[in-house]
Amino acid sequence: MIKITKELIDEHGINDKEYSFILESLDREPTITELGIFSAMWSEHCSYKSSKIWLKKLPTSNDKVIQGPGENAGVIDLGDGDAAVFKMESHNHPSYIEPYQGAATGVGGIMRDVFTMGARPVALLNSLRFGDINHSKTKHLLTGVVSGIGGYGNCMGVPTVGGEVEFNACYNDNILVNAMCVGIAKINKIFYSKASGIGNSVVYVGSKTGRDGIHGATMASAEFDDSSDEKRPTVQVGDPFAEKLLLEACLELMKEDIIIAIQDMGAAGLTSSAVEMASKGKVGIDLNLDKLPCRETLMTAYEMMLSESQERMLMIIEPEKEKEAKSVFDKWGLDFATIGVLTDTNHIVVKHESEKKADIPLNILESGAPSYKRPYKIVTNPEVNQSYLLKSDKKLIDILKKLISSPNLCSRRWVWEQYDHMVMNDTILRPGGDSAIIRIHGTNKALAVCSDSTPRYCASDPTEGGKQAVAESWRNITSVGAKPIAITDCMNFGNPEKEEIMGQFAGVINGMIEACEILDYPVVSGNVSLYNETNGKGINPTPVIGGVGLLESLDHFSTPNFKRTNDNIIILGDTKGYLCQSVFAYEIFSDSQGLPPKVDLILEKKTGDLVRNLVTNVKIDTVHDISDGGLLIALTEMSISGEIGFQLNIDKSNLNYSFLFGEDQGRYIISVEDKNLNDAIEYIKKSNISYLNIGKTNGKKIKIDRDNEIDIEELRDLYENWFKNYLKSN
Amino acid sequence: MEISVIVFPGSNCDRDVAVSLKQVFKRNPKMVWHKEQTLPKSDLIVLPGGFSYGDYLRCGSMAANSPIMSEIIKCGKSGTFIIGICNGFQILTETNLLPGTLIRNKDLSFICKNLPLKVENSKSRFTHKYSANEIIEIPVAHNEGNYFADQKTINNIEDKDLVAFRYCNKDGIVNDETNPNGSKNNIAGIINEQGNILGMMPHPERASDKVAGLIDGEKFFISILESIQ
Amino acid sequence: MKALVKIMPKKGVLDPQGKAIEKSLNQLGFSQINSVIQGKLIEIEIDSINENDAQKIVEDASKQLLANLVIEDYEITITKDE
Amino acid sequence: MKALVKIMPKKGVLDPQGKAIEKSLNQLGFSQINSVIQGKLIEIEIDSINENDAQKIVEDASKQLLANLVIEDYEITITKDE
Ligand SMILES: Nc1ncnc2c1ncn2[C@@H]1O[C@H](COP(=O)(O)OP(=O)(O)O)[C@@H](O)[C@H]1O
Ligand SMILES: [Mg+2]
Repeated sequence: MIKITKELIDEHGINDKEYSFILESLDREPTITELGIFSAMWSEHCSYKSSKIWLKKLPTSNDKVIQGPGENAGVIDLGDGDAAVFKMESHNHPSYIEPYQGAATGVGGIMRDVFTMGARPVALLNSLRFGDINHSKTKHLLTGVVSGIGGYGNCMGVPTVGGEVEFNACYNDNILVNAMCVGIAKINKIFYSKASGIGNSVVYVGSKTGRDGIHGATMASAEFDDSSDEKRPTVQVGDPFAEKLLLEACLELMKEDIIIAIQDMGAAGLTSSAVEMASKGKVGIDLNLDKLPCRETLMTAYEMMLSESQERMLMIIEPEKEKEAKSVFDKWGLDFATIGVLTDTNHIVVKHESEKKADIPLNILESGAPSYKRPYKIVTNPEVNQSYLLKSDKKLIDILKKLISSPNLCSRRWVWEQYDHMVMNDTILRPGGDSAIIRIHGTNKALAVCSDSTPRYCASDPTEGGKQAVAESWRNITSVGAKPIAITDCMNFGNPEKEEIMGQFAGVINGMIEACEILDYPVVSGNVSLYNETNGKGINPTPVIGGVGLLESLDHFSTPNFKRTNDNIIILGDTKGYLCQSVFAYEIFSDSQGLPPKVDLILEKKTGDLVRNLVTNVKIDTVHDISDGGLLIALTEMSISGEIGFQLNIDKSNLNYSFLFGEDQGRYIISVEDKNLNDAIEYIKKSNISYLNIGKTNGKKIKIDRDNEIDIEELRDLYENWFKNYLKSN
Repeated sequence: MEISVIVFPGSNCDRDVAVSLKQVFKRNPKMVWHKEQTLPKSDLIVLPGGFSYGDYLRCGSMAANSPIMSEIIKCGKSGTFIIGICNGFQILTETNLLPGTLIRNKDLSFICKNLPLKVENSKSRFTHKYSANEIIEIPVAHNEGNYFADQKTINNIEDKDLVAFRYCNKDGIVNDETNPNGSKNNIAGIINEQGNILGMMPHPERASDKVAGLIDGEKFFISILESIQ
Repeated sequence: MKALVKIMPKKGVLDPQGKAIEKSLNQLGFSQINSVIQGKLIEIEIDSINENDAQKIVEDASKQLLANLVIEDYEITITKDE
Repeated sequence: MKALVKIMPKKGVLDPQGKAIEKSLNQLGFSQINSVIQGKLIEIEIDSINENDAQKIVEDASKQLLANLVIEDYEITITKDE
């Protein structure tokens, strides 16, 4: 027996108060296995102890939401009996330690969350943040993460269709790797994790269990015996091949009425899946670890309960149906083992080698789960007058060249060409647009999906930044003509024990709540990653929003590339020329003072509704929202992708930095054929949205005025080659 | 007319190619699990793209040893049409139904993009719907598409006009710069000497659907249909 | 018994991985490194009491699966378990 | 000089490739094969007249680039050119 020392308790991250609660409730000392279970279930990652009270406030329903937060993934109704199932998750720390495997297993993990609900994954997205481009580790992390994401997704045959990449020194020691998966299921065939039916079997399927990623208790587990080298917790290595088989096997079995409940083994492995399934069903669960498929010898109960080996699932099925179920997993060459039974005890009982290793009333794990009201202080930047950002003698065209080839604005093609973004043959709009469009297989409907965050806005004003993140996601879905339905999120923050960090969290959530409510864009799933901090320096608050929208018909959608010459270029929404926190300010003046641009949510909604109206009713096929970099960058992206230039025709007084590079929110650019112009203007006027006709598409040049013009091809080289040049350089 | 699409563990373009085949052949292909010992009567056998066995060891190596393969090799030798796309091409070289092999892309990274291809042989039973030297656009998505064979084999392939497609640019220029993966002579697809087996890295099934953008792959499937009829 | 199968690209066969490693090493300042070839090493445990049998089994496995003789050579070493 | 760097997955780290090969060999009828681990073998030519130097260079290269120390172990053998 291992003695439970103060040291051991500390190593498990359990504080005095929590430990006395354990002693009191059990009325005895916990065993080491029990300590491990408590530690895992009460970790920040599983218990959401710092964030719970805040997350509860998020809007989580509308008339399309079938399942909000609390299940493996969120579910929304797409009509005609179809549902979309989606979620986003972080794999930040593992990706920093081992970029390829960390990112790969992140992708694998999020896919399991989706197919465990009966959905076939149809799209993957990711949101990546790396340190300064000159930081010694950045290249290594970038190449490793990107190939890890590709390695897993490509092998699974699920297209990776979108995402974002940002470089900023605040992520030097804490990169962010967030992965999102979207799946499609039939509404009447959605599977949940609530266990039921006393006497039913607890079945383990998938790959075998090893000593992968056993957290926290490094030292403790080394004490188990002398072969400490072998006991060392290891990095998880992903096996996308095994996961592909697991996916097909699960979906095959799900066609029958056999599975009562199912959940993937993610963080905290068997512990969290067993505890959560039983708690949800208000039943007890007995596990016999002698039956657990292991790939290493001499594994202890502690290790088996806490292992984070990948590609595993836990299911509840009736004992009579085990044989039929097993035959499916046999066909796919996967392990299938009955490792336990549901009981009426409301305890989790773990036996190994005829010894009881753990026996915990499930309600203690739940009711005792800590929830903190951490003190917080919402801090915003002081407001500054932006006039100093207008003083530069740099030519507009030189600024454009600099911005379009800057690490945070240049083309991400190098990244997404390493991802199979077309497999499944339903990718109608590939990466590079505002949202990707994924056809719902065999129909004329489609999903629009995107992932977004603007951390620098959140750092300078958390509340406004939270609003903006949601609004930008909504805008990106709208830009392709789709109706935004719901979001998933991944909240990446620093140390919540600090007031300002907790304030960032609180502020961002407050902003998100407002935006979700006004835009009718609720949160149906998500993930929180805290303590992204090294040597006391936290990352910028980074709430990543994964958006999902519906395109009722593929007959009408819009894309950002210019399609014809002589189209009218129109800006929808008001351009005030707000420059603080813009990419322009950062790249040209190395400045990051002041507050971010304000989001007017009411106007946002009206403008977006108008855009969708124009796409459906006036057949507008070219739309791009104005985001990072402002108007001129958005126009340039439309030109490069369409291989068609434009000539601006605007008031001289508007030929300035703030008009061209300001990041005022809630704006879109559309391009309209002459024959549709009247129609379009009529719609726009009816909705009372300000607009400005700023010029026409033509030729192969971008012409701002006589002194500022440039060939698109020259800009394309700058835009497309940054990544290649960066990775080639020493 | 009967078509069999072979499904290996890790195949992931099996459904995609079945959809394209159905559009052209107007009937559902049979999906045949790799463990089957017997093959249903087939006029066309399709080895789809994907990551059979996770692409572990060498792409296609373990699939080439699957139970169903001995039947397929027999059929291939007796003249049944066989196409291998991407991973399917890799499997065909691993079984020696086609010469050479496919190694890692020269830049070591996975490439997924549309590429122009030159139809090098427009008389074959797989390509006769294309005009001579037609430039078509078909996507690739692979990590190991770098076709390699010894010089003798390459000479034989070239002399006998067995190259079906070559990588090129929009203007049909074939050179190192328009070679995405390091493939010998920019080879993207080849035909066997008997003329009944074709392997190619690009994915014609990803270019047979107007809504998704590309349609140049359709003529490939139509060529086969007409050849069988 | 244990068998080690060493699988190396044949002479004259393009070895993109080896080339890439060589380039990276040179860039990292390892100027003394002239050429790099990457191969595979496969470690196999065999139930066999007899070295000859083991050799034969692994030989067969190498030809059938482990090595691609178009581009690779292989070499087998059998060792008894300690 | 020549160096051989043998890179194998660390004990306890999942080796999906090895596992898949093992299964495949068993299916092919190689029932005596119990376990397969796949690693890499890297052959390096070095300009160095001295074995110690060579060892040091390759050691550095292995740590910096060739092996991923989080999941792999490496072992170096130096041989003089024949
Ligand atoms: N990591 C990534 N993976 C896949 N696609 C990406 C990634 N990063 C960026 N992209 C794609 O590049 C395009 C531009 O991204 P971004 O600048 O973030 O767009 P936006 O400003 O519209 O949100 C989008 O289509 C996006 O999906
Ligand atoms: Mg956008």
